[in-house]
Amino acid sequence: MSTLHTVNKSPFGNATLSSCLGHCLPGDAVLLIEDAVYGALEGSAMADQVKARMGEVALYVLDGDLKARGIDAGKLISGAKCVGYDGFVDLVTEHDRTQSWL
Amino acid sequence: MSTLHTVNKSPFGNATLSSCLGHCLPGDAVLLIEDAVYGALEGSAMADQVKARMGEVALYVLDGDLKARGIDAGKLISGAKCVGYDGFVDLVTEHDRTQSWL
Amino acid sequence: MSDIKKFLYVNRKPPYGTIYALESLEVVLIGAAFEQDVSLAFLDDGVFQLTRGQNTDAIGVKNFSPTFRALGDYEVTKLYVERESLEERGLTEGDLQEITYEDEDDDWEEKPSIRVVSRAEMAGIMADQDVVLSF
Amino acid sequence: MSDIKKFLYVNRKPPYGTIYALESLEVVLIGAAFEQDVSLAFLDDGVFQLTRGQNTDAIGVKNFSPTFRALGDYEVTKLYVERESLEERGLTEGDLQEITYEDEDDDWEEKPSIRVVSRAEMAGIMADQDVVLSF
Amino acid sequence: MKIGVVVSEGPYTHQAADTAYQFVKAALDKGHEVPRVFFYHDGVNVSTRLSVPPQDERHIQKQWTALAQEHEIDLVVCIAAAQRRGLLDENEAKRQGKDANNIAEGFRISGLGQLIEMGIQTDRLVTFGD
Amino acid sequence: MKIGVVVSEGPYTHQAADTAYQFVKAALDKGHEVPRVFFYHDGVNVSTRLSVPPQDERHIQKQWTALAQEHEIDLVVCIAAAQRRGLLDENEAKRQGKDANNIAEGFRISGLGQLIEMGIQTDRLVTFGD
Repeated sequence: MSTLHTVNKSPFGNATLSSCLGHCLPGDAVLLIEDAVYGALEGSAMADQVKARMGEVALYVLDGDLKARGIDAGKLISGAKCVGYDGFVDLVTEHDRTQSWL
Repeated sequence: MSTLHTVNKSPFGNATLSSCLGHCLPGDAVLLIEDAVYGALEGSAMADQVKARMGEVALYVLDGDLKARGIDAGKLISGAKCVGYDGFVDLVTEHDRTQSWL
Repeated sequence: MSDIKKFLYVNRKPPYGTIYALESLEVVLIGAAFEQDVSLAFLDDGVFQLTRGQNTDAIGVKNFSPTFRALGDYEVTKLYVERESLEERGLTEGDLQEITYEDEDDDWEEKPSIRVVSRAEMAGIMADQDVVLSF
Repeated sequence: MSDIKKFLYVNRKPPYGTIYALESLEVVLIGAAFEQDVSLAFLDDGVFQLTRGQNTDAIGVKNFSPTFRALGDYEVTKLYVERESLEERGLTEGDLQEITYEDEDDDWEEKPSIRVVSRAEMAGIMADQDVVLSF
Repeated sequence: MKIGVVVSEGPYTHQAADTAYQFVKAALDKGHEVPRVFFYHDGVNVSTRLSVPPQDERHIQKQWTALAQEHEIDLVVCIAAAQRRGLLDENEAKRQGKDANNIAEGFRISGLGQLIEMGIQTDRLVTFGD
Repeated sequence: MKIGVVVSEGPYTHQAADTAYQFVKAALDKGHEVPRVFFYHDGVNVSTRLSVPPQDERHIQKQWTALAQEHEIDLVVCIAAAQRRGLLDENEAKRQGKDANNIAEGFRISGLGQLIEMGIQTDRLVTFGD
């Protein structure tokens, strides 16, 4: 039993990713979409907080949103995985529920 | 020459008040409206950051928004002043410009 | 899949600045007719929805906070409120409305609907649901 | 009141997740015809509007980032970007598009429109305006 | 699998309606079923047929209408949210004494019960909003 | 003083249109002039005459229309933002080949230049948004 968490807001402007990281459980996955993809940037003020949970929680980033924003995948935290919309669908079906952090 | 800054988002969910406090200048006024009125709560995780600027920046809170949210004026940081919509208008005209932090 | 699903309504936004809190409550009221296992979670700024003494006269917007006290009549009796969220905002449970329900399994005794839980407990409650609706 | 006012457009939101960045740019383009003294401020998540290499094919939304490079033709030549905002986001000036204008007062020499400034300088720029429009 | 989708924000203003559209297309491409999409909050604004975006931008309402017709998706617009925001179909306009209506083909107005029913009848529920 | 006002968010969804309304009323009560209110972004949604809020809630469009008629305020709806979001007056509907229109009395559709002009001609400008 595990949960897919989606987050869609920039973590620099909004506390949503922070709250999600504080509530997800080992074995869960966090998928960053829309403006939340910035949350996977290496070297940012959020990076340490995100990396602290990555041993037990898998981090995914929606590839289309990353490219739209001009962020090269090479600038992401090591271990963050890029997925397309098809991968998004797989994450939804592979986990028991989806929690959208709005 | 001084500026009235308005902020309308809860500082616990959103970084806007924090950014406003980082950019306002001595002699300016900050008016908390709508969901930002929570930013004047004494004893919250934001209180110290707000109080740190209050020597040089005046803090106002829109009274109607405070009452709507069930916050008693006695729970506010000491020195925060409650104003009505008429006081809001006065603040706009008394300062040289209004910057809305959206 | 069992006939009854566990529904969790997650409330993370303050009232009045946006309509999410009110429209969330409208879903809960309608949803009550479907006889599912319903819980409400209040965390982050969502805890502000439950403050007592809300008076919206000056802002010209409808005060919907009394509706929370009617939830018991709809058999919505589990309102989980996160302790850490209260503390970060300088609030205590005493700042919240009293919301109760009559427990049909216990001779209709009046019991509190609000259950203050830790962040870790909240995470566990979220992970124990079939459907999570966020507002 | 002088004939020419100082207008500052404040951009604090990232592109694409919401429309504010695009619709802000539409105001700047229209506003250019009014021959006021125009500046643009990019701070907080607004600095993300200027990243180079934006490609929106997969999300089906229009890529408006090339429009920033046309601002010079509209005599909009002052784009202030806050250094601290870049740093907090793990970005450097090299991650931003090159945006230039031809300086009519200096033999049409091509000059950079982006001026990276400190937070204190940004506060000073904000305080030096007649009209501040926020998006 | 059966996947239910909620769209909570209006078109163009937020990316939610776009992301939901791309997600639903991908789910259908993978052979999943998306029996219903429920439009709530400002999401009801997606359903207006009066939208005229610039020529070089996507037409969000038409994208949804076409997808729904091709795959028999039930596009439900919450009546309470729609009334507040000025979205009416022909029947509602008559009932409310309004002289115009604006709901596009492929969308239907109904109650919040359709959202709960979707939660009960699908295997997964995904919300796109703000 | 002359005060210009910008409303950037839709009715009911955000409090911006309500706060702006209370602010404008207070400014007029104090003897200031509010020559124009400019509706941009989702703020254009305030102008629909098809809104039917519950009986016990305020009717935001009607509040604005009444205030504007009483005090001769120019309520301008940005045409570009309105087209995207499906807000059309009779002329625009004809021009775009649409079979309905939805702009309420008291509001007029015009360009972004009206916003800049307001910034130039007023002493103060206040924005209400999200």
